[in-house]
Parts: sequence; structure tokens; C-alpha cells
Amino acid sequence: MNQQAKPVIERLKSALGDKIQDVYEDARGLVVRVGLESVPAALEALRSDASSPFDMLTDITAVDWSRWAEETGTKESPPARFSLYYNLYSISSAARLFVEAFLKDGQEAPSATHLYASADWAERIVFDMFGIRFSGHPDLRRIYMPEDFEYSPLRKEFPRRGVDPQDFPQE
Amino acid sequence: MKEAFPRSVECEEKLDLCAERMVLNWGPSHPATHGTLRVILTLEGETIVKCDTEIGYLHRGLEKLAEDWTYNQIVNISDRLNYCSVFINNVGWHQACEKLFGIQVPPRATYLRTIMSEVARIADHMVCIGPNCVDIGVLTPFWYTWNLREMAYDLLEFVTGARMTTAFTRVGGLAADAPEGLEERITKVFLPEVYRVMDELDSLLSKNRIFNDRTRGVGALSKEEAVSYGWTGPCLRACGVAYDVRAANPYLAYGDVDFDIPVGGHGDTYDRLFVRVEECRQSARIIEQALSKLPDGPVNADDKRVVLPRKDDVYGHIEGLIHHFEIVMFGPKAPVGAQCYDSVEGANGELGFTIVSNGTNKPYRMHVRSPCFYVFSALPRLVVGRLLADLPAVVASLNIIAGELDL
Amino acid sequence: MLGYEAVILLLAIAGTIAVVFVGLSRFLGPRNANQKKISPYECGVPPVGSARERFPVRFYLVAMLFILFDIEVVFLYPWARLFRELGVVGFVEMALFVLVLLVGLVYAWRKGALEWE
Amino acid sequence: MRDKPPGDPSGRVTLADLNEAAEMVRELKKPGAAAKFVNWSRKHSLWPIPFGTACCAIEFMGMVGSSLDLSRFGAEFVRFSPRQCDLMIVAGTITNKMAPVLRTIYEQMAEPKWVISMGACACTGGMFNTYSVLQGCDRIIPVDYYVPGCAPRPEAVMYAILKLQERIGNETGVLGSKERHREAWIRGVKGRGRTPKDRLLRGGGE
Repeated sequence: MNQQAKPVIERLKSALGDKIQDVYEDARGLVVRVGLESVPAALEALRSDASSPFDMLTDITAVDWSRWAEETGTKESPPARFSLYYNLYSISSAARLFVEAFLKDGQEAPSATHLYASADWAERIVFDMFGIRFSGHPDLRRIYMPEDFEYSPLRKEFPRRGVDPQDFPQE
Repeated sequence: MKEAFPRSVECEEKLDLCAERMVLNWGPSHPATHGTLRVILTLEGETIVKCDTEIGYLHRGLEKLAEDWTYNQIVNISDRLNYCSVFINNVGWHQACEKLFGIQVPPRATYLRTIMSEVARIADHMVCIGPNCVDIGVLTPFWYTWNLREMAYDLLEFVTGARMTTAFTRVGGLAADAPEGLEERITKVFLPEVYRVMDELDSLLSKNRIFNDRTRGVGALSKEEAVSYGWTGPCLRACGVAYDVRAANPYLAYGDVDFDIPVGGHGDTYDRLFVRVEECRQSARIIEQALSKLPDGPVNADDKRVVLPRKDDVYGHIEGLIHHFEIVMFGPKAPVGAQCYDSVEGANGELGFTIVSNGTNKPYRMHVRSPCFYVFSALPRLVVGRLLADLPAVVASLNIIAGELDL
Repeated sequence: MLGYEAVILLLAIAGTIAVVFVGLSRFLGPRNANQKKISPYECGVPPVGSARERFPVRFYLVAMLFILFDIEVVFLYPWARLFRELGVVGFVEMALFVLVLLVGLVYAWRKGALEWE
Repeated sequence: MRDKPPGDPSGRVTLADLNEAAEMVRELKKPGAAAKFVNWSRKHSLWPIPFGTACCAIEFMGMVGSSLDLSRFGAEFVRFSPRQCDLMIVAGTITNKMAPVLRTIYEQMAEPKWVISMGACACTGGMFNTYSVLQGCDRIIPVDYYVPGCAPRPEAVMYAILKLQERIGNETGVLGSKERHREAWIRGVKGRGRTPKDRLLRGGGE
């Protein structure tokens, strides 16, 4: 899986050059860390790659690192509060690649809906669950929670059993 | 209060002839939605002009719940994702965990997982084909497909003890070994029935004039659009793209069994159904080959961090007792800062699990890549411009499972 | 009043059964209407707009065609009952009748009244 | 057969309800012949509306399917319109977004109506103790029988239906509905004339 993706990295470096902050490999596979603004550029380059075009954006995942330092006790916590992982897959050459971008709370991420149609709903989940806004998204509204729900449930500070005691008279 | 809806341009001149557009709510509690999803249609007569979907009626906050459960407990969450093919979810979840922990599963467990996954896949296709035919108006296939699913239930119950929510895999292997008589029970009872029902479905539906009229060319999607929408699984293969996680990235025992990937031509409802019928035959072939090569040996990896020690070790030595207590009470601990993504070929497509571990026995973040979610996002594209009667046929052929859709 | 007792008996039985069923449910069924209960059923969601809207003309067209050919079938029934007695003349007569309507059907078909678009 | 939802607005069963239920049991007489006939006809034609949301809906389909046929007990036709159903089977997790839908469907069902809550999620919210799940459907609708189990076996739900049929068999307040029917006419109207339904349609409320 990762061998096919390696040559693509060289071509990506030539295309983006300085914008790529880091390329590392972990249990997930090859991860390319990129600045937040250059995510669409990276996706565009990967999509229109000559030999193995990454034509499917399988998934967008967000992680909230706010409790990371205190839970793991490590000193170095990730550079910003949220991180976005774009899970790209190339059907022709069966290669998988992750584009990673960090963003602070309240920062707007660029939308990828003009590149992939699957980004439309994927970004709506991330907005609904984490409150990360995507600039350029056609209709960014909540997908799971009701419209008038003011919180972002998957943020670490949101309690699992919810906030309105009236609705859940718990123990 | 009656909202004034914008009239379509082309009927401006024959104003009186053209009727107002009617907003029809095809709501959360409806027989043909197979679950809790809502489609708000703007109709002009019988033609669908605008289609807006609303989901989240079964959003149970599984990803938030997973942050409070241990790795072996989360198998219960994975049961309730795609509750028609539960075993594949269990295998998907624990395979991602094993990739995170860096554990190798013994061959017997790998083969048993493959066999039971294929049984679950056949059961899931039955729940898709049966009700889909009922929505189109053909009632008889429902009874045939449901009989086969009951046999799959019996098989799953025979091996795991539960009909639906099996929760049979653990980090490092399976909860228990398969009982004797499994091989004989599959080859003698289950497999002949699978082939018979598939041939019956073929003869019943493929040449049926009404069925062809209702499904051929309905809800078709081109290859490029399907990939752009993130489609995977039978729906994508019906569009002509031969992408199957079992073949592209062979996991479990799919490397040493040979099976071919059925690919449809037009990507319409007809192809989506018959790709699933053909896939059931391939699954039966996989089961046969895997059963013939089923090795003996332990079912769990002998990695101390993860697997319970043997009973005499527990009663014999204090370390065994402590080790047993630790595994049972707290479950295995993952390495700090490990992140992993692993995907299996679920019945509806690529079912992926992203896990971020913080060194404790609970994941820091668990994300499920649910195939139904991306398949359903393309519904407006499939349905706008078609007649209202095509909507149930298209939605049912996408096999939308609310548990997986709403996470 | 030769054969009519059977018809009257049939109508009587059918009438009583209908009255009994409707009466029973009206008499036994409790009436606790409240605002939510009598609001139209829209899959559990509060209804938007009213159902009394103007239908497109195609529905009316299809309905007219149906009535036309339905009446034709009604005329076939008595003919079928007396088919043997009427002999060839009856047969030709009815064939002409069906032919005329067939021409009407072909005309409607060519004009595209049957297609929905 | 409950006329009004349980005591306090949040739907929890309070002491007053228990006393009321106990008092109902005390004055439970043996049903008369006519009531016995009506009960017999009602209990053998319980048409279910499967309010299926999650995994229990698939087990419900298993129960309605060919091998464990529910129509053996008179529940022949699975209707999805609340107007034609007597028995609502809440199968699956009810989330907060789905709760108003459940309440609307329950209220749109025609009396006499009964509710079976199938599965742990419908009974108590099950294992999903999260922000978006209603902890039990009996917080918003009165439930007659609870079927435990996480995806309970179809036979378990059939057992609940049989138990419900038994209970319907010896209900007494069946013909009494005539009094309540007449009382509803008089209470809302000065003399004969508008029925409760007309009064509601033309305003004036309950």
C-alpha cells in the first residue's frame, strides 16, 4: 500500500515544494502534513497526478487534541488544537495517502467540495461535530444534530451525557 | 401558511396549465426508507424537481461513546453500525485495533473470521434484495431471501451464540473457538441453499418485464461521479469500477482464496441488485475454499499484553492471576500516540476505522468511515428528474442502513 | 319478479354487513380527537402547506382515458353472457364496437397521451 | 388502556399514577358477555405499526418474515399508517431528534391503542447513554409491555404480544366507552350540534 504512494511524494514535493511541512509514515500509512491554506492545492496536485491519480477522497477525519497533553502526560502537545486528515485513495494504483493539516479553534478551513463531491457531506459532519467552519462550502449546516443545537458534541469539553439536564434527568 | 414556491422557468408562459409545486415529505417513519432518513421532495406532478435529504434521526453519538469504552468493549458499538452484517463490523474494528497494537492473529482465527464475514455478507445482501423487491412491488423474493437469512442467523448463532449482535472478535483473535460440526453444517445445509436461492432470484427477476422496466436505467450514475461521491462497495462496482478492498488490499485470508469481483455496466438499480446476487455466489465460493483450508491451532495470539492466560496458569501463579485480572478489568493498553486507519470490505462498501490511542485502555479518538454515508449523499443526483415511483427503488437499492449512516 | 329475489337478497346482505361494521366501529370506538391526532399524517413530521393544491392536467387526462375504456369493458359483460345466443351477428357487432374504440386508443397513443412527460 | 399520559409533564411515572393504576385494578370486574366478544375481536386482530429505527427493526422483520410468522396471531398486516394500527411496536433507539416524530405517530393512532417497547434501547435508552439518545420511550408515550434484550429474539416479542392479547381479553372498560363518548359530546357543546372534532377544527380548543 505504501510503496505505490512513495513515488507520488516526490512528484508532490516538486509540485508544492515548501508548502509541505512534513512527510512521515505511521500505522496509518503515508501522511503528508501541509499548511491549512495549501490543502486544496495539495489535493489538486494529488488528484491530477499523472501515474496514480488519487481520485477518491474516502474520508475527512478531525481530531480534537485539547486533552492530549493531560491524558498522555507527554510535554510536547500537537501544534494546534484541531487536526484534519484527508484520506485519499487511488483506485488505479491501489495507493492510500493521508493529507494532514492543523488548525486552531475558530480558524476556517478551505473547503474541498470543488474537487471531490464526497467532501460536501464529510465537511458537514466535521462542522456539526467539531464546529470547524469550511469557507466555500455550498450549504454548511448541521447534518446529524437538530438545527438549534448550539454545541459541538465531539469536542473534548462537551460531556458525553449532554448539557441540558432537563432533557436527560440522569442519575 | 402556504409558502410561495418559485415556479420552474419553462412553464412561465402556460401559467394556468402548470400546477404549483408540491412539497412532499418522505419522512423518518416510512416503510420504504428502511430506517430513519427523511427526504423532502419538491414535485411537479409526478416528476421530482428538487430533493433534499435530512439524516441524523438515529445519531446515537457512537464516536463520543467510544472514547469512554475499552478496546474490547467497543466491539458492541461496531455491532450496531451496520446491523445487517454485524460480523464484518466486528472484524473491521478489531483488525484496526490489531494494526494499532501491532499484533499478528493466528491463521485459524484469520480463516474463521473470513468464513463468518462472508456468511454475514450474504445475510446483508439478503436484507437488501428482499425489501428492495417489496418496494418495487414483487413480494415473493422477500420470503425466499428471508429464509436464507434465517439460515445465516442459525449459523451465526451456532458459532457465536447471538443471532445478530455477535460481538465475537477480541483484540488478538476470537472470543472462542468455532464448535465442531461447523464445516459439515455449512457445506451440507447453508451453501446449497445459497446457490439455490441465487438461481431462483435470477430466474424470478432477471427476465421479469415489470422488474426490468422499474429498475433498468433508474438512478444511474457514471463511473467518475460515483468515485467523486466517494462511493464504494456494490454500488460502485455496479457503476463499472472494480474496486473491492478484499482484492485491492487483501486482508485476512482473502489473499489465498480466489474469487472474482462482479462488475455491472450501467450503474443503475438493476445492476446494483444483480451485483449483490453475484457477490453472494462469490462469497459462497470463498467460504468453500476457506473451509477446505481451515487450519487448526489456537484462536488467539499468544501476546501477553492482550490475551487471557490459560486457566491453570491463572490459578497456579500470582502473575497469571494479576495478568488475568488486568486484562479482564482494564483490557489491553495501546501504545502511546499510535494512530491507525484500517478498512475492510463491508457489505455496503469500504468500512474504515481511524483510531488514535493515548496509551490508556480507551481510544483517544475513534472515527468510523461509514460507506452508507457517502452512498446516500448522492441521492439528489440520482433522483432529480425522475418520477416519484423511482425513489423507493433507488433508495432501497443503495441499501442505506441507518445505524451506519447516522453513526 | 322471476330472478330478482337473488339480487335483492344479495343487496340486503351486503347492506346489512356494511351497516353492521360501520355501526359497530362507530358505536364501540372511543372518540378522543385532539389537535395532533386529526392533523394530517406526514410521516410523523408537522405537515407543511395544504394538500388542496392544483393537480397537473396529466392526472386528469389519464383518468379520462381510464373511464373511457372502463365503460367499454362494462358493455362487454352482457354481450359475453349472451354470446352463444347472439351468434355471428352479435360477434361482428361487438367486434366493430371494439374496433372503433381501438382506433381511439391508437390515436391517444400516437398523440402521446399515455406517456407521462 | 390509558386515557391520559403519565402524571408530571416530563413523563415520569409518579406516585399518583401508581395509586390510580392500583385503584383501576381494584375495581376490575369480570368483562360482560358483550365486552368479552369485543375483546376477543380486538385481541385477534392487533395490526402493528413497527416504529423501527435500529437493529430491533431487523429482528422485527425476522418476526414478520416467513419462518417466525407473526400473522399466526392475527397481526397479519404490518401497516405504516397510524390510522390503521392498534399496536405500536417501538423497535430501536429513539434519539432526541426522533422523539417528536414518535410522539406524533403515537397520538395519530386511533384508539384503542397499545404500545410494546421492544429492545433495551426503547425501554431505557440501552447502552447509548449519550447526549442525543432519549433514555427510554416511556418518557414520552405510555408503554404497556417492555421486551428486554439487545435485539431481543423474535420469540420474545411474540411472547409480549401474546401477553398483551391475554390482558386485552379481560379488559372491562370496553363498552364503557359509550359513556365517555356521550360525555365528550356534552362536555364541549351547549346542547346537541358540533362534535368535539368540529369544535377543534373551528377553534375553541379542548
